[in-house]
Amino acid sequence: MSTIPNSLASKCSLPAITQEELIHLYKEMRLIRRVEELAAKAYTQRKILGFCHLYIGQESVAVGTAAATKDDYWIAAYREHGHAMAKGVPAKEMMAELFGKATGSAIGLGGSMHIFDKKCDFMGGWGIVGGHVPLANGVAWAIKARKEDKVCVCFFGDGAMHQGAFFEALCLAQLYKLPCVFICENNYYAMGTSLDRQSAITDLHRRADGVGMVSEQFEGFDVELVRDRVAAAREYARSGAGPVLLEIITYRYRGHSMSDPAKYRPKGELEEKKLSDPIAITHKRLTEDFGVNPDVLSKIDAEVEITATEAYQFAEESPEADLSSLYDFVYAP
Amino acid sequence: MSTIPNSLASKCSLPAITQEELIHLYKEMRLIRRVEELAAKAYTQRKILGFCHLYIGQESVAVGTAAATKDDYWIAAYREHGHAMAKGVPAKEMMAELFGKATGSAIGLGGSMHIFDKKCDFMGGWGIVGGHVPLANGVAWAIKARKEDKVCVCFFGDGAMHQGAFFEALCLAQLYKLPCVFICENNYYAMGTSLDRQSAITDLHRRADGVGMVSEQFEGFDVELVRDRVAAAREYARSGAGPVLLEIITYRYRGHSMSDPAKYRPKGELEEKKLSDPIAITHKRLTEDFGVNPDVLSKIDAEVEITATEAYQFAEESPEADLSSLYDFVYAP
Amino acid sequence: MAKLQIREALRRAMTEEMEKDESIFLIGEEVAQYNGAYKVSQGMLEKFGPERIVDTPISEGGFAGLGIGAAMVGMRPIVEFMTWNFSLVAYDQIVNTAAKVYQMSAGQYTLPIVFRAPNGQAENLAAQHSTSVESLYAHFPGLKVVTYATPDDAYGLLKTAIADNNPVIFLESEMTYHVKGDVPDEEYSVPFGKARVRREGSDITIISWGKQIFRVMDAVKKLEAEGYDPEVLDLRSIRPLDQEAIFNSVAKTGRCLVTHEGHIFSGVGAEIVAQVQQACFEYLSAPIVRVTNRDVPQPYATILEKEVNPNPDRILEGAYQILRYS
Amino acid sequence: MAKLQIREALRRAMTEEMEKDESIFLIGEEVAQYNGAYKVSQGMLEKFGPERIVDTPISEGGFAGLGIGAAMVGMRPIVEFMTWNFSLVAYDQIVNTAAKVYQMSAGQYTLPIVFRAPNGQAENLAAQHSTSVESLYAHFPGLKVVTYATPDDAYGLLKTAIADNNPVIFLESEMTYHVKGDVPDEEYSVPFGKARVRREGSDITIISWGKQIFRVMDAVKKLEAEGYDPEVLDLRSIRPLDQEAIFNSVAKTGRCLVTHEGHIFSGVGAEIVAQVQQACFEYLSAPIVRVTNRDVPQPYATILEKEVNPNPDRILEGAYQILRYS
Ligand SMILES: Cc1ncc(C[n+]2csc(CCOP(=O)(O)OP(=O)(O)O)c2C)c(N)n1
Ligand SMILES: Cc1ncc(C[n+]2csc(CCOP(=O)(O)OP(=O)(O)O)c2C)c(N)n1
Ligand SMILES: [Mg+2]
Ligand SMILES: [Mg+2]
Repeated sequence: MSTIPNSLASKCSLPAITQEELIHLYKEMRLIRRVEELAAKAYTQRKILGFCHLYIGQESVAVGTAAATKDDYWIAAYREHGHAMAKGVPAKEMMAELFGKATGSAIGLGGSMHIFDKKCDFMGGWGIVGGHVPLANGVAWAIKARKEDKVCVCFFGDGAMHQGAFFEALCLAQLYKLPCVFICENNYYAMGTSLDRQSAITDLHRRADGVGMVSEQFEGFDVELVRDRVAAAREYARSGAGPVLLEIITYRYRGHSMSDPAKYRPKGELEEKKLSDPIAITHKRLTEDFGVNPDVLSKIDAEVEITATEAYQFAEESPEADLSSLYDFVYAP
Repeated sequence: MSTIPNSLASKCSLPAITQEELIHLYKEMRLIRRVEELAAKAYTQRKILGFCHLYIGQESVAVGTAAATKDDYWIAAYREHGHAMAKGVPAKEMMAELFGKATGSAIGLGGSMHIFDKKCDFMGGWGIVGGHVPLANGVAWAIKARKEDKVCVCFFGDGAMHQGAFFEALCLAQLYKLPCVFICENNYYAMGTSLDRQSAITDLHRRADGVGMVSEQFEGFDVELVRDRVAAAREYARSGAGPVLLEIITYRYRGHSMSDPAKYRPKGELEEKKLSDPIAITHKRLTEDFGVNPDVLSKIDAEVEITATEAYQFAEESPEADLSSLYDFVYAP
Repeated sequence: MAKLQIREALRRAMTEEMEKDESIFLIGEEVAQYNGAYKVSQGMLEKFGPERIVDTPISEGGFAGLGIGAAMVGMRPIVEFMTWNFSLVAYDQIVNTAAKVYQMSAGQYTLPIVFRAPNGQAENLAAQHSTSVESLYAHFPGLKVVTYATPDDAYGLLKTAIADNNPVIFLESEMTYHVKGDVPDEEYSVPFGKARVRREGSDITIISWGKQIFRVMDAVKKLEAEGYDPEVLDLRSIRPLDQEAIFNSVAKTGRCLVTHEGHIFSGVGAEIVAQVQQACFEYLSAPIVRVTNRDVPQPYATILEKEVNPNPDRILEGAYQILRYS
Repeated sequence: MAKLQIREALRRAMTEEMEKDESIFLIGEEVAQYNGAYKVSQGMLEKFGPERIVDTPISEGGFAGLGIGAAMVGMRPIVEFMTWNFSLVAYDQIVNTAAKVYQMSAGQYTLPIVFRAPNGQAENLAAQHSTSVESLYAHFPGLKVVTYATPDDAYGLLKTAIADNNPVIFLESEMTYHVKGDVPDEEYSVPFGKARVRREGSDITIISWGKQIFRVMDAVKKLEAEGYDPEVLDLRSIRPLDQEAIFNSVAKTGRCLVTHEGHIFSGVGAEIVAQVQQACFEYLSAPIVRVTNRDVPQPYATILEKEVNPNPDRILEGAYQILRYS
C-alpha cells in the first residue's frame, strides 16, 4: 500500500482540534443519529417509503470529513443522509424530502436516496452502486480547469469496489492527476454479503495499488482522527499530487435498509462494534481529555433533540409534493 | 508484483523444448505471418472489408501460448487471426471467413473480428474492448464444475486494461479462484494511444495487485520463453491456486487496423522493435543453438507459402455467403 | 392443486429443473446465504450447495459475462440481477454479446441462459430504481423476452425459459412476489409466443403484460359494470409476440388499447401498435391508444408517482377514448 | 457559401463554440493527438490545447461519467464515443444518471452535455459494431436525440446541441463524414424539434432521418420517374419529435412510410407509427409501413449485409405496398 507521503501529510495538517470544534463535531454526530432514529420511526409509520438506508454508527466518517473539507464538493451514494447533513443540508429540508414533501431538498422528486443541495455543493444522493464515482472526476476536472482551490470528495461503500465504474474512475483520476479524495466507507457488508465474500482481498484500499494511486486504510470511529487523515488526503489531492483513496473502517448498526433484519451478522458482532461507538468515543474524549462537564454535552443533546424533532414536525406538517411540478424538471430551459 | 510461486513454476514445467517442437513453432509463426500478409493484400484489393487487425509482429505470443495450452479453451479479442490459427483453426476456413465466404469458419456471418471454431475450443473473436474478458470466468467456472483438467486462456490488449469489464472479471476470477490465465498482449498502443497516455502505471500487470492476483510481466518475442512461462501460469491456475495475469510485452508492426497509417510511432521505433522479431529470433536459435541447417527452414518457409497461398485461393474461389443462411442463426432450436 | 406465491412458483420451477440437470446453476447478488433479496431462492443454497447457488459481489457486468461464458461451453446458468435497473451496467454484455453469440459463431455456440430480475417500478423508489426494460431488450434479435402476471404462468414460463437454448430475459416484479394463485401439481411448461386471454370479450382488445395486468383487471371491472365487454390479452411473451392472438382479437373487436408500465417512447406498446395498425387496418374502428407511464423520470413522492403510473383510471380514460370514438 | 464535408461542418460548430466559451471541452478516445478516429476533430488539439481536447483510455463509462460530473458544476463537455456501439458499456451512465440529474435534483443541477458519435451500421463491421441506438436513448425522458443528413444540418444541429442545457445524444455516421454540401458562412443554428422537408409532395409521406435519407432520396427518384409525388420528411430531431410537421404531412398525403436503419422491434419507427395512426386515423388511406433492417444481428459478408439493410429497393417495395393499397 502506498500511503500519503509524510512530508505532505504533515504539511497539510489542520491546527490541532479545539474543544469548541470537537463539541461542534459531537453535536453534528448527535444530530445525524437522532434524525436517523426519527427517520426510522417515520418509516415504520409509513411516512417515509421506498428504500431508506440509515447512517447510524458511521456518523464520525461524514462529520470528520466535513471538518476537513467543508467547502469542497461532495458526492455520495444512497446511504447519504449523514453526509448531506454534515455538509450543510438543513435537517428540515432533508427530512421533508424523505417524507416526499414539497418543502424537501428536491421537492419530493428524489426521496431518501437522492438528496441534492447545490447551495452547499452536496451533489447527491445516487442509487446505482459505483455509478456516481466517475462523476467525481468530472467535478475535479472542473476544479482543475477553473483553478479552484478545492477537491471533490466522493463517498461509496465496500460493495462499490468491485464495480467497473469505480475502477474506471480510479484509472482516470490517477491518469489525469485529479484532485479527488475517494472515500470507501468499509462497513463490512454490502447488504448481506460480508467483506470476505465480496473480495479476495479484504484490505480494499489495495484496489489503489492496481492503478498506482496513493491510499490509506484506517478505523474511522474517532471523528478527530478522521478529520486529520482526511485533511492530509485533501492537501495531497489539492496540491496537484494526484487523487487519494481512503478506506475508512466503520460499521452500520441497522440493517442495510429499513426492510433488512440483518440476520447475517455473527452473534455478538454488533454489540462488540458498539463498544467503539463514534459518539461515545467523542463524548469520552471531551469529558475525560478536555475536561468538559458532562452537563454541557447533555445540554447539547437537548438542543439536538429539539432540532431533530423540529425537522420531523416540519416534514410532517409540510404540504404534499406539488403535482404541478411533475413536468417542470424533465428538461431544463 | 506477485509472481507465480517458484515451487509451482518449477513443478509445472513442460519438458525442455525439442528441436522438432521448436521447428513446429517456427512454422506456425511463419504461417500466421504469411496468412496475415496475404490478408493485407486481399484487403487492399477490397476482397476483405470492414475492420481488419493484423497480428504481424506478435506471432510468438499466440504460438508460444498454444505450445503450453493447446487443449485448453481460448477466447480472444478482434486481433485474433493469429490466435485462431495457433489454436487450430485451419488457415483456409479463417481466410474464407475474412473473405465473407460460405466456407468460412462462421460462413461469412462473423468476418475478421469474429472467428469461432468449436472443434478446437476457439471461442472468438470479440469486438468490444474488454467485453469478452468476463466470459473467460464462465468457461473456467464450467471447467471447475465439471472437473475438467483444463484452464481458460483469455487474450486482450493493453487498451482493455482500463475497462470496467476487465476489472470485474479479475475481481471475480480471484474471488472464486477460477482456472484462468489472463494474457495481456501489451503492444504499447491502443489504436494511436501509447501506453503512458493510457495509464498512470505502465507496468500493466500491476492491475493484478489491486485484486490480489498473481501476475507476471515478460517480453514475448521468444516463443520458447512464452511457452515456458505460460506453462507455469497454466499449471498454477489448473492446480486450483487461482487465476494468473500475464503481461506479455510485444509489438505490432502494422497499424491498428488496415486503415491506420500509424503515424503516431516515434521515428525509428518500428525498426528498433523489428530487431527482436519473433520469427528471426527463433530462426537464429534453431540454426545457431540447435544447429539446424538453414535449408531445412527454407523448405519450411516454402511449405508455409503453399499453405498460405492455398488458403487465399480457397477463400477466393469459395462461393459467396449463402443468403438462405441469414435467418438460420438468430435463435437456436 | 397448490396455492403458491409467485416467489414459490418461481422457486419450484428452478428447483425442479436443477434437480434434473446438473449444468444449471443460479448466480447473483444475495441469492444464496441471504436467500434472495426478495426470497425467491429461499432454501436453495441448502438444497444445492454453494457451487450451484452462487453469491456474487456487486458486479453485474462481470457475473452476466460469467454466465455467458459458462453457457457457451454447455452450462445452463440462471443469472439473477437484484432488479433489472442494475442490468443497465451489464447492458453491453446482454445486448452486444449474449444476443449475438449464436449468430456470430454461425450456430457453433448456443447460449442457454436465463437472465431474471424484478422489472419496472416498485413503489417510491424514484428515478434510478424504476426502469421498465422490456423494450430495451426486446429490441434485439437473438434475445427472447417474457413475463407473467400470475403464479401459474410464472412457473410455466420459467420452466420454458430454463429449457430454452437462447438467452431469455425473464421479467418479474417485487410487487407481486407475494401474490398467491393456483399452480397445478404436475410439471408443465408454458410455451413462449402464446398470449393468454384473461377475459374474452367483443368490444375492445386490451393488451398488456406483467403486473400491469392487475391494473387492467381493475379497470375491466368498471367497464363491465358499465356494460362494456372487453377482451384482455396477457401477452406473457414479448419476443416472440403472439401476433396471431393479437391480430385475431383486434380483428374481432375493432378496437385496441395497449397499456404497460414504463416510458412510452419506443416502448413495447409502440411496437404492438405499429404491428396492429398494419395487420388490422381494415378492422379498426378507432385509433389505437397507449396508456403508459407519463413521460417523466419516476418521482419519489406517492402523490406524484400515482399520477405518473398507468393506473386503472388512466386505463379507463384510454378505453373510453376508444369506445366512444366515432 | 462554403462547401464543407460533414466532418468539417461538425468541426466548425465545435470550434466556434469553444472559442466563445471556455467551459466547453471535447473528450474521448483518439480525439486529440490522433485528430479523431474519423478526423472530425482534426487540428483542434493544436488550437485548444490538451486541457480542452482530451484523449482518454478505453473507458467509456469512466469518461462519460467524468463529463456528467463536470457538466453538473457548470462545464459544457462534448463527449465523443468512437462509435455509439461502445456507448453500450456506458449505458447506465447515460440513461440512468445523465437523463435524471435535472429531475432528481429538482432543477438544482442542469446537465449541458453533448454525447456524440457515429451511429448505426457502417459496412462489413458485423454484429457487434453495427448498432443503431436511437430508440435506446430516445426512450428516456430527460435525453434529447438528434441527427442530420447533410452538412448544413450537421453544423446547425451541433450548434444547438452545444448550447442546450440538457444531455443531447448526437448521432453521426462514419459513412457520410466525407459528404460535401453547402454550409452558409454566417453562424446559425438549427432548432431541435423541427423536421426538414426534403421534398414536397402529395402522394405519400416518407419519414426518415440520418444517412438513411440518402437511400430514401434514391428511392424517390424511381418513384418520381414512375409519376408518383412523394413527400420526404427528414426528422433531424427524434426527441423532441416534430409532431406538427409529421401529422400535417400525413394528413395531406394520407399515406405514410417510415424507414430507418437498425432493428425494427420498438425502434423509433414504431413510435412514429404509433403516434401517426392515432393523430391521423381519419386521414390514412393505407396502413403505415416500416422499412428497417431485417430482424437479424448484422452479418459481415456484403451480400448478406445488403440484404439486411433498408436499401432503396426495399423502400420502394414498402412504398408500392402503400401506394397500391386499396
Ligand atoms: C449496480 C447496483 N447493483 C445492485 C444494487 C442494489 N444494492 C443497493 S445497495 C447494495 C449494497 C451496497 O453495499 P455497500 O457499497 O457496501 O454500501 P453500504 O450499503 O454498506 O453503505 C446493493 C447490492 C444497486 N443499487 N446498484
Ligand atoms: C469498448 C470499446 N471502445 C472502443 C473500441 C474501439 N477500439 C477498437 S480496438 C481499440 C484499441 C484497443 O487496443 P488494445 O486493447 O491495446 O489492443 P490492440 O489493438 O493493440 O491489439 C479501440 C479503441 C472498441 N472496440 N470497444
Ligand atoms: Mg458496505
Ligand atoms: Mg495494444
